[in-house]
Amino acid sequence: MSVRVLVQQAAFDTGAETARLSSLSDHIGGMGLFIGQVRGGDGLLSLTLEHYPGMTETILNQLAQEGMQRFSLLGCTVIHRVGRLKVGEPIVLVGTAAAHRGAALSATSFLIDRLKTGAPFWKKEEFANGHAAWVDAREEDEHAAATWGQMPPSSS
Amino acid sequence: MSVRVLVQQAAFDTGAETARLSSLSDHIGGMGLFIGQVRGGDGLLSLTLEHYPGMTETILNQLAQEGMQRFSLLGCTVIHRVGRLKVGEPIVLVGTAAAHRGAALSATSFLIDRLKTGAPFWKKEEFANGHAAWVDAREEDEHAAATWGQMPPSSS
Amino acid sequence: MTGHVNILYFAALREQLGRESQQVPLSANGQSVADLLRVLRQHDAMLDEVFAATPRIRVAVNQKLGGFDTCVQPGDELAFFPPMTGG
Amino acid sequence: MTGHVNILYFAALREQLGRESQQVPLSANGQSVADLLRVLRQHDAMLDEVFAATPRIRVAVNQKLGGFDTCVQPGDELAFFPPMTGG
Repeated sequence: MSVRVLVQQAAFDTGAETARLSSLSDHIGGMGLFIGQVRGGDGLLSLTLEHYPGMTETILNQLAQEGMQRFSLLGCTVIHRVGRLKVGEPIVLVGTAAAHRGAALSATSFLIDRLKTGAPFWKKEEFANGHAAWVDAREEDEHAAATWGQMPPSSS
Repeated sequence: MSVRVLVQQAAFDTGAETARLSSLSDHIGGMGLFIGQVRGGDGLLSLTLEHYPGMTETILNQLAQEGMQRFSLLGCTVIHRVGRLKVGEPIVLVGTAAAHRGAALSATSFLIDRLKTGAPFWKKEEFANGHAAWVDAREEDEHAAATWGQMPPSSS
Repeated sequence: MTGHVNILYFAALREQLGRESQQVPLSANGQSVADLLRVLRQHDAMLDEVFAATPRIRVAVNQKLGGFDTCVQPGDELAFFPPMTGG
Repeated sequence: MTGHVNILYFAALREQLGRESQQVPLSANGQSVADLLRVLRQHDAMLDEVFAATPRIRVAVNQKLGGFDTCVQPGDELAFFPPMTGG
């Protein structure tokens, strides 16, 4: 399968995911990867990722398929973790494989931009002083997603 | 060291390189990676990568430092292989770490675009029918590099 | 045709309401999400308070993002949640 | 002041010339890469032929990309090569 979508608590193996993408086709010339991790600062200890089971997988699969078509990808991987993740831990991996680097890198940006505001995940921050708060959506993330155009209405 | 530049015959370990970048700072929120590999087709068997020892390392280090400054990176890795590489084998890894995804992904594009036409590597293709030929520089690669502006004159 | 709809709440909404789901009866066809929500808020002071205090609530109907004008059918799964913050 | 410069050739140039480097005497200061190359081509028919047949040759002086108007000093390392094709 050229599309791989996972929502899981466990960490992922970037080396293995890259090897899987790489082996999908002899016609791959470039792979793009983005890995998001919990950024520290201001006493942050951890993030807890909540999601909408079922809908999350559906949305991520639609997004991956849209990326495959839009950028003529030869392969694509989206892995998103849920649960409690400490500062420095990986949250998300987006990987793309294409004949040429431009498509792979553009598709990587597309997938992570769209995922940020279009997939049902929510982050709660927990700080060293005991304070905890849900992360507000960032307007710039919504702008970034919008630059790729509207998500086409999915047939259900 | 936040900048890591290697020119080597051996394969690289994408998982280990990602882990190294990830561990450089608690303030990393995103990492971008590009991996180029030998694209098959038209009976291609292998590429042989020639380089200019000494100058290659200098140019790649300058490029990495420019990327660090331009995109406020927290870390950056450029590994380029030389010698004979078969179809499907990895050629180059570019990795970046930044506080936010936009900087990491832009820097990844910047580094690979500039590396393509600005570092002293040359590729020779070898085909199943015995034909062998040096790869011509692609005009679109030169345009891609030029979109990032001129390489500033390095002080020597 | 009568029945019910299952409503899910996520993230800050779930926490503030102190519940992650509830079943509500749906007696008539042709209701929109907004119609249903108006009735629910009239009968549930806490829900009314939390929804009034939370800007930009999103809705999904049968796990598909929709508008508050989406028509609700018996058996549907509705979900309310704040703007998504993945990645 | 006299001396020599070391010249390196890479990729297709190296193959066509059948050599990867050569030392050439440099008798006077103030010569540019173009000046030096003109003299070399006058005395080396093969070099002349290969350079004439190869478009867009690049030059590096002391491992730094330069123009053909770069001034050459005794002890310098020059390198000629086709457009680079890394990545």
